[in-house]
Amino acid sequence: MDNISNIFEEDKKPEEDVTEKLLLDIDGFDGPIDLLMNLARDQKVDLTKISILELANQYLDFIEKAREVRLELAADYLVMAAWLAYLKSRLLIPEQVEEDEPSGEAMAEALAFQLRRLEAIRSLGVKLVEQEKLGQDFFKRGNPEGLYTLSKAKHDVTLFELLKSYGNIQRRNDNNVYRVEPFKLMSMEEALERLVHMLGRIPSWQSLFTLLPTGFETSLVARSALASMLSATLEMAKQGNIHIKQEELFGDVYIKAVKEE
Amino acid sequence: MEADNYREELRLLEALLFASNTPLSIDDLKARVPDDKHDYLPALLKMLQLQYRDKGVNLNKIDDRWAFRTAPDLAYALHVEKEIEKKLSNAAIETLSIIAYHQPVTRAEIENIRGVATGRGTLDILMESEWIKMGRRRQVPGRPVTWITSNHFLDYFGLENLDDLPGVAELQASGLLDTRPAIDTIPETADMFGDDE
Amino acid sequence: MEADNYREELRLLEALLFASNTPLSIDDLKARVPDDKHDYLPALLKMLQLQYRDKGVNLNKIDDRWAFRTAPDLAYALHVEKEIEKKLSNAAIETLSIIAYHQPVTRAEIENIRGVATGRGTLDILMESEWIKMGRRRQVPGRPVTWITSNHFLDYFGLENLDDLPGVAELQASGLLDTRPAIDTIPETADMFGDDE
Repeated sequence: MDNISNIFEEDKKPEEDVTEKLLLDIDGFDGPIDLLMNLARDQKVDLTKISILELANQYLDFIEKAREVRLELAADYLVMAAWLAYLKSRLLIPEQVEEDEPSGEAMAEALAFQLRRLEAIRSLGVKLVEQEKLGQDFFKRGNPEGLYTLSKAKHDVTLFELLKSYGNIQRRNDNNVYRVEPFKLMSMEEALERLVHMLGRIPSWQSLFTLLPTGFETSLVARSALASMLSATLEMAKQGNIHIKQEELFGDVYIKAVKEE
Repeated sequence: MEADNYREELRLLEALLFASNTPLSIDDLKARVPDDKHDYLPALLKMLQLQYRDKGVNLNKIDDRWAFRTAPDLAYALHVEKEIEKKLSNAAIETLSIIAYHQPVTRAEIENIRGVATGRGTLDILMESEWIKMGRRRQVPGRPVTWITSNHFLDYFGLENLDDLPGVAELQASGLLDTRPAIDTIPETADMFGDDE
Repeated sequence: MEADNYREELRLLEALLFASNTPLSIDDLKARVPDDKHDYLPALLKMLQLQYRDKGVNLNKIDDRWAFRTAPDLAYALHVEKEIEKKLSNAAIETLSIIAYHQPVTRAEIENIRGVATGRGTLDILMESEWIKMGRRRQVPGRPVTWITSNHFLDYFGLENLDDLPGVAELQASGLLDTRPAIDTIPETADMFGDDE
């Protein structure tokens, strides 16, 4: 804060000191425009009435001295010097206007405009930070309760969904330990064994049906026994252990043991 | 004392109490109020309290400290509740159905039946919807809490009492509970060569 | 409209605005005020503002949002500590002012007005303080981002809107609000009329 107000109150210094002071301060400048602003202020005139030619001379003088004394000036200071030297020549010899170049007056006006605009912004910046400020000059509520929006979920479920869900659990649990019930079906091996066992006791032709096991719980099991027994007889016939005959289509199947000669 | 004669003092107290992030005692206020007003502070605070009595913000005395607070009857507007229709998760429906059929049931038992761990949130949701409540603690080591359904549960599902819930056999009959293994579904007949289709 | 006829509505607004952590827009308020009062909200807020005009706490309009703030003239008693002036560099203050007065403004324009390149940290600091934010991209080649001030900027500096900025009318009248580049000696803005961001 204080720095800023000082910048605007600095122009009380004796003129001789200006360049020397600026030389000391050069690191503190915010670029060539800032330097120009300081030089302009040292003209002690309103920026709207500033002599750009005079300002250009002062700047070029300053740069000259600055380079003599010590400084490797930053490039943009030198660019500005070159630009001002050019501007100066345009202002002094105004008639050499080329088509696509702005006139010396236009260039001078552009520079003056830039200085005025920056000066205005700077003083407004000072005013801005002097405004009353939240948290320093005026305050918000120290301990506000706060406003909240609670979103409360409303759930919906039907009895059907509930029961279905319970059914699912039950089924899932049954499936968890899935036991395959043993089939009570007669295997081929069982049939063979049974046939071999009975074969010695078969005197002559015997219907296969009479050799089937009895007491089936279901017709399914009975049919599997029949199928297995038939397969077993075919197997034994192939081995040459029995004879098979069937007297008519779909008729009974008869077997008889082959006698050892 | 007339409030009009103390407008500036009241303004100052208003601002101080408004801006403070903690309730302020008379001593706190003294540090920021001109010395010649210190004796009036209790009276000024009462005046201010009166001014705000019927407003949306009241000046409350809490112990020996003063603070502005929004009027209690307007609290509803500070905390707006929005109801959002939400589908109940499968986990929640399952849990609810287990509680309905197996109550009183502990969380561990629920997990055992479901075969998966039950998140704390699931029971919370069911409690929030007021379908379940805590029952007695089970008299076993750890004394786990049991869960039972509420009266609201019966109302909600239109049940007279828990016996109205269909039994396992009824569920089975209605196709909701289909537990038969696949091989059992082969039709049976006593006649060996009967037409059993 | 008579304030006495709207006591309940005014109480509600008082409570909401007192309780809120941030300035509230009309839309924010609508969510918490009965539907049939929505049309009256602007008028009710003005009424409330009038009621608090001479109090220690004022109802401030910040752009299109409303908030209670202590009256600025009581700063002497509430003062905590001045910090902003110490913290902000001249470059930052200058940059903030340029954005405030010239918005929306690109970085290249800022640099042209200041006649110097803008350090990386300057815009960051201003953004961090939530005084500035990015505006729309300028529809020119390179689509440079523009900078504008935030609502918090208005709130912070106690401004109702940008027209309340100090000296804004004078600046406008003097033609100095023009962001046109003046001279092209700044390396970063070599192209006199271009945005090279």
